[in-house]
Amino acid sequence: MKKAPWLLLVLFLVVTLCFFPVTGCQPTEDPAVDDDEVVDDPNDVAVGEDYTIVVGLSQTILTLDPANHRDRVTETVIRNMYDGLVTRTPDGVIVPEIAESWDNPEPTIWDFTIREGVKFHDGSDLTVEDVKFTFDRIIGEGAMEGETSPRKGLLGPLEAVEIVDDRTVRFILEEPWPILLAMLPHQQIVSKAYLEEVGSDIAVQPMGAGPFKFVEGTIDDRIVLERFDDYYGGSPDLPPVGPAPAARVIFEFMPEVSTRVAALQGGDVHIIHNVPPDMVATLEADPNVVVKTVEGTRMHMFEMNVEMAPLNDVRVRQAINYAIDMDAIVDNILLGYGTTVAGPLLPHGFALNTDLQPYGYDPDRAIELLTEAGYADGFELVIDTEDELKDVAYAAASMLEAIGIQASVRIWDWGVLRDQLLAGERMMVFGNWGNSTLDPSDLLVPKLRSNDRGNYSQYANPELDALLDAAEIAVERDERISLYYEAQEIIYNDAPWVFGYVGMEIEACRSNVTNWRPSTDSRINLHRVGLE
Amino acid sequence: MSQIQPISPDKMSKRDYYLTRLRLTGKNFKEFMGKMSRNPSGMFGLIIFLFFVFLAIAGPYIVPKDPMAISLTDRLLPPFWMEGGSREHLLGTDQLGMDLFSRIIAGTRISLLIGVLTVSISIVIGTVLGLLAGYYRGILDTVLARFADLLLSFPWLIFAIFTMAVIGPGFYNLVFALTFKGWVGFFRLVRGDVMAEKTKEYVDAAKALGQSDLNIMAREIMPNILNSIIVLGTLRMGFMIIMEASLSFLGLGIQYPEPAWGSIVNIGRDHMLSAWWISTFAGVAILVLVLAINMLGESLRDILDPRLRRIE
Amino acid sequence: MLLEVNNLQTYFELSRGTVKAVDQVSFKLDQGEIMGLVGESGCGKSMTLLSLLRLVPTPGKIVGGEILFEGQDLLKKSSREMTKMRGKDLAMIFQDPMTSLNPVFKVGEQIRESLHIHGYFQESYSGGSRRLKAEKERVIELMEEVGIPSPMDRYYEYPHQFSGGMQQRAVIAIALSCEPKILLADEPTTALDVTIQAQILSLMEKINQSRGMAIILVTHDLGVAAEFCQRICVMYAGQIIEQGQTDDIIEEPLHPYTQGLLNSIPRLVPDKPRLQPIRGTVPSLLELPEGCNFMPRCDRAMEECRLPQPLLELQNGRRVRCVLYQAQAKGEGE
Amino acid sequence: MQLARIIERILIAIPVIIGIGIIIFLIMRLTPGDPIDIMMGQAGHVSEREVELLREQWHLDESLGVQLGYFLKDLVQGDMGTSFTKGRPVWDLIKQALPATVELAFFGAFFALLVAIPIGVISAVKQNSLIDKISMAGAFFGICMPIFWLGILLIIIFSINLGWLPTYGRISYDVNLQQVTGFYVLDSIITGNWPALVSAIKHLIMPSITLGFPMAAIVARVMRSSMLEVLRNDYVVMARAKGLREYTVIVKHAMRNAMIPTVTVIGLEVGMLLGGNMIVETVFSWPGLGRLVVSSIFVRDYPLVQGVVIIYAFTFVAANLIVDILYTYLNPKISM
Repeated sequence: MKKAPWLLLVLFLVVTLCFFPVTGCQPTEDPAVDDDEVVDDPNDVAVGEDYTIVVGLSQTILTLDPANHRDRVTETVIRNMYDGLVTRTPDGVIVPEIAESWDNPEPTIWDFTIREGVKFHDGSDLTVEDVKFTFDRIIGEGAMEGETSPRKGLLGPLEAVEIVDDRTVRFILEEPWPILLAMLPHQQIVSKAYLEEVGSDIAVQPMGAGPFKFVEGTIDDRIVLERFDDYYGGSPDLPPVGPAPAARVIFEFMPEVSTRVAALQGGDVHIIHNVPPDMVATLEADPNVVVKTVEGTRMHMFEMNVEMAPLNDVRVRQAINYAIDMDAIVDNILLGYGTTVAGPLLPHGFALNTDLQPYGYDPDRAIELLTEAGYADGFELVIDTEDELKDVAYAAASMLEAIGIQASVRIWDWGVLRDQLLAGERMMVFGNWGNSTLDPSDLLVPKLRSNDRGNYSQYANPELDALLDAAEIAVERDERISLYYEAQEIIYNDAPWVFGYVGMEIEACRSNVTNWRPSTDSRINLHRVGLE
Repeated sequence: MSQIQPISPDKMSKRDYYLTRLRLTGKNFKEFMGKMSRNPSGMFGLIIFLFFVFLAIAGPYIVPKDPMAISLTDRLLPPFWMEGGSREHLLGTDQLGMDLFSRIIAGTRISLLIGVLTVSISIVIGTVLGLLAGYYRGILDTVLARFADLLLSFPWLIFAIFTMAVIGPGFYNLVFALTFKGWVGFFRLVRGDVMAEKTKEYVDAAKALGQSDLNIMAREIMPNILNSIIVLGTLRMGFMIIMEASLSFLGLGIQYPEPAWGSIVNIGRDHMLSAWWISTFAGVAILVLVLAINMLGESLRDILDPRLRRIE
Repeated sequence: MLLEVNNLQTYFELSRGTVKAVDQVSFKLDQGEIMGLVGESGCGKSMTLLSLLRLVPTPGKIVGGEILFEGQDLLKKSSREMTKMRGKDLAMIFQDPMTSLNPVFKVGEQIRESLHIHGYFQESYSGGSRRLKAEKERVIELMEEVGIPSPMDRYYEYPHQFSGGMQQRAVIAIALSCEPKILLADEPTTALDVTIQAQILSLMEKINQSRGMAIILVTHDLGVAAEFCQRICVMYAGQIIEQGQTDDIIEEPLHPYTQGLLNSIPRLVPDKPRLQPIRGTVPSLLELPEGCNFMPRCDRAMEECRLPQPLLELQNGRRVRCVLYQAQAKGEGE
Repeated sequence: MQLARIIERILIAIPVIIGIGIIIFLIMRLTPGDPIDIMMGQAGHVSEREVELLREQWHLDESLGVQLGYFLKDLVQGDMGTSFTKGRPVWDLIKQALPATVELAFFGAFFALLVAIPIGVISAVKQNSLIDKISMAGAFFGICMPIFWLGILLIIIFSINLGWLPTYGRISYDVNLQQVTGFYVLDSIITGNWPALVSAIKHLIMPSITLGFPMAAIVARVMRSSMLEVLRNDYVVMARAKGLREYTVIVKHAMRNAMIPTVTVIGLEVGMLLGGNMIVETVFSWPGLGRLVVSSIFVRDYPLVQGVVIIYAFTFVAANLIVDILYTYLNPKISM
């Protein structure tokens, strides 16, 4: 034992290092954005082939009960077993699914006509009773086996669901809510009879009317689904209509990025999501893999606490906007897989005010504004964020250092952070907010209306509140647009945020996967996906 | 009553007493160094360890780059010998363009500081409580021993992960979480030794001479168990460094972008496929330091306290 | 001649030099004879026994000589053949009975193991359980023979439940189990109380008589050897320095060391002179002098002692390794 | 006598488990952050009324003492509460993840002992030989090696560069294993599904090696040193003198004795194995308790973390109980 340990150390290191250079030098190519021009012919998919599609998800899921979670990845899995009244195309357009058509006779009343011949996996017919039951279970207090569904909030002012006739259900709202349709794809129809039989066991034995039925698996391990042969076909607006081409679908949970990418390259999985931009070059160099991107719907921004000095000075907030080079962040950290925004709305969303120009990177102007506000020597600033977003936060902090602000970053668990943010105890937070409806209502109201549930910047402006409230119940499209235009202008000038960027959804698949592309809302629907 | 009274320190003048002690220590030290120089693995460990100590102290003055300087245009550069690498960044950069060579040097300070702090606090707490419990026994001993047993039946890493998860990450929290259980080892060692030493004649002699308990503990018993404490402390230090790295790796210890080795390995995990160097070099640093400390510790054990051999 | 050892050499190669633990040892042993091997501790007696069994611990090695057992050289046997002979032809018992029995196995089983591995009852009973039964019966007989009371129960006890004397009886039972031709006894009584010592010695004597088994008794106690053995070899620093019939050696010790040894035995007889201890201490085997190993301590040392001393053959089968007796020697040693 | 001793040990274990439970509960409840908010997620549309209902259901509005009372009562009744984030009973979630963890821990320990005991024995028998020196150097590495790093190195070398072994999960999906016990190796043997057996073992190799490495290192060292001690004993020479073959001497007589101190150390090492389990499951995406607890720590899922940590502590206590009994069996001096 005398000399051997360190001799072995040297040997060990030599051996280890010998292996590395194999993957070591991936040439960093210019990360050209894959525009995914190749559109697969949707009718070219062979149905009935006995193949399996494996999807590598970036996190484990929470449940298999469609009404008992608030999690996008969980919804991705559930959505392959359950259908909704309506659904979204990958580009975010709402199209009918179980509902054949709908009518909006009054601002607070929506009538949905249910498609005929829709069957649950157990062979029973899907009826208006099931639709009513589904929504009652979500909006009723304690209606979900004694608990209240966490998805209740997603249905806003929905007051009641009534059966009109055996093909029509009526949704009655407390007040007008223009984004009802846009929110409905998030709810999936369950079978009343089945739920009454199994109760909360639906979380382990799900049964819906979607293209795949549950075979086995647990939420921490993997979920195995197989084709439902009596599927009614899904939305006619999303061809091909009919049973899914894939005989089996498997969701694997692979939290490690490297694991996901290696598994895709090794052919163990066919589709992965949440690909970091750094991995794109590696994947694109692999002839067996195709990287696909789509505009995302998550707004990333730094929210500043407008109540706390010195951020209560609008000049300081603007100075910070000028000081952070968002283009450099998107170019270098996101490697271009993202779009900077000028104001608070998504670049491809509804009612975007195109008159607003980004603040842009102008450190001189920033210093000028800081000096004007009396902070020529800077001040201490803590940026809070969560682990996934830390790279951008650190980059921003180093840019703020450059204009003399002593910025540091703290990583928190979101649960701990949220409390303190709402209480106005933190200075600045870098986070994001999903806006899959593409409607400003779903973003501006929670984030910037006085005291609303996600108002981390403590922003309170009666003028803005009035505009947002008016837009909530305005039925006319043009009226809403003009209200939101004005709102954006106010927000832009008051700068409660450092306006950030919207990242692209980067997903990748084996090159033999057909008829699949990422959705803006980051769901992975496999109904139409096949293999060559 | 015995006719022969041993010469106790109190019978000598204070100066003489300390002179004898000093001479003894001097002689012991020479003897110790003699043994040490005949122990190549111990010497090797000592040299590497001193090298790391040097890095920890001089680190800030010798790092070629600011270990926390972000450079978005230098992201994920490979080590200098690979295509695309440069001598600017000897071991490459991480995903924010921080220089890994500088970060690893700077990380030495964190690792060593954690090791030294946790072990010394554990030693102080464990020794004091162990002396008291072992010397006086009684209810204090029962309570402490039970509590120690309870902590022992909690696996180390699980306890540390759990505590860190609850009190949150950070340097001092880490020291707290590690010492919370760390003192138990020293407590048990000291307590056992004290109970054994207490039965020996020299303690009775000192007692008969009317020395105070404190004196007996500090002057008579302590010197006899010091070697064991030093040996266990050294071996424990390597362990603490691994614990720190493990917790930082899980995101529960020292937080990025502080240059802690464990968190560098963790950051590298996301870049295993494209930037293997991030995890690899930080891991090598942990391994080499812990290896050196344990080599030193095992040699110390062989030299100072062979009976500890059974403690693995 | 049952056993003839010629010029046996067992050396330990250490980094600091070579230790000649057994150096040119020669002796003969007849059927049914009891021979004593006497010397201070560390003089190589035990190593001689272990060499006979070829069980010298590392880094020791038998580097020379021959061990003729019934005319066959043990040193030339394959290790497989040697394994078969141990226990069956040559058995050994050890100094400390407390550590010679394996603490985790039942005493009876340890005795039975010997029978089993040497294939007793193998032919008569091919079936497992019947063979086991026969073996157990034999073990109980053996235990009875060596004087272990209620052997039926003690069969199932563990060594720590036995007293020291009982343990030594069990060890002897193991040694006897296969009826070896030679019993090598390495200080079998040293670790025991005086009364127990006597019992064990008389047990061995009984066995020697009833079975005609030869015994080599290693002891540091010349008194024990004198009482028990027919012949005695005295060892000093790895070498045999005197050899002869017990009575001859006791009556007329030749080598100054043997004389010293006898003088240092306390006597109860009043007319003997006072104790005369040998001056100095046993030398380290690493720092032996060139010539006679005993020279530094010897009162009668002279210039010739600086030369290597051969074992001189005297009359009546006596041998001595001392320059004083060169004149009486029959020839030039062997 | 043995039975009494076993019962005594079990009785001693009960307050230990309760003590651990209280420590866990207290540390847990001192944390900042409101579990309700965490559960609702950041984009929640939650009414005040709902929040209150949930608070009531979990006694979060009561004092710490009352919460502890409920906690201990439920613990005694075997009820670990309901997961905040997954909305299902904690025990169900643990039951689901347990087989994966047990299988991994078993193979980790299996690998460790399979390698360490022979290495310890051979190193002792051939003391100072080359094989001894190499093994002990390897063992020394094992003690100093951070296992998270070892796991990553193995992945980089054997999965990414060589492509020999899978990097995640327990079994590949295409082998159609029918689950019987939840232990995949066992299940594939029971159902005679050989491709599944191959797949399950391939998935186990790297995680078990990573998990077992430190344990192997320590056990090998202890085995070697206690073997060296045993080999010095007269009874080993005695066994040889009896005419036993060297193999029998070593394996039957010496090893049996050397196992006594080793078994004690193995018991203590189970603690390291359980802690390492959390890290290994994280590194290898192994769907067991370790991954469950690490992920629930970050979302402050109180009941789930509590439940899993209690299970770990319980396992450790139980493992030491088994070691104790084994020790009694191995060492006849104790059993009386």
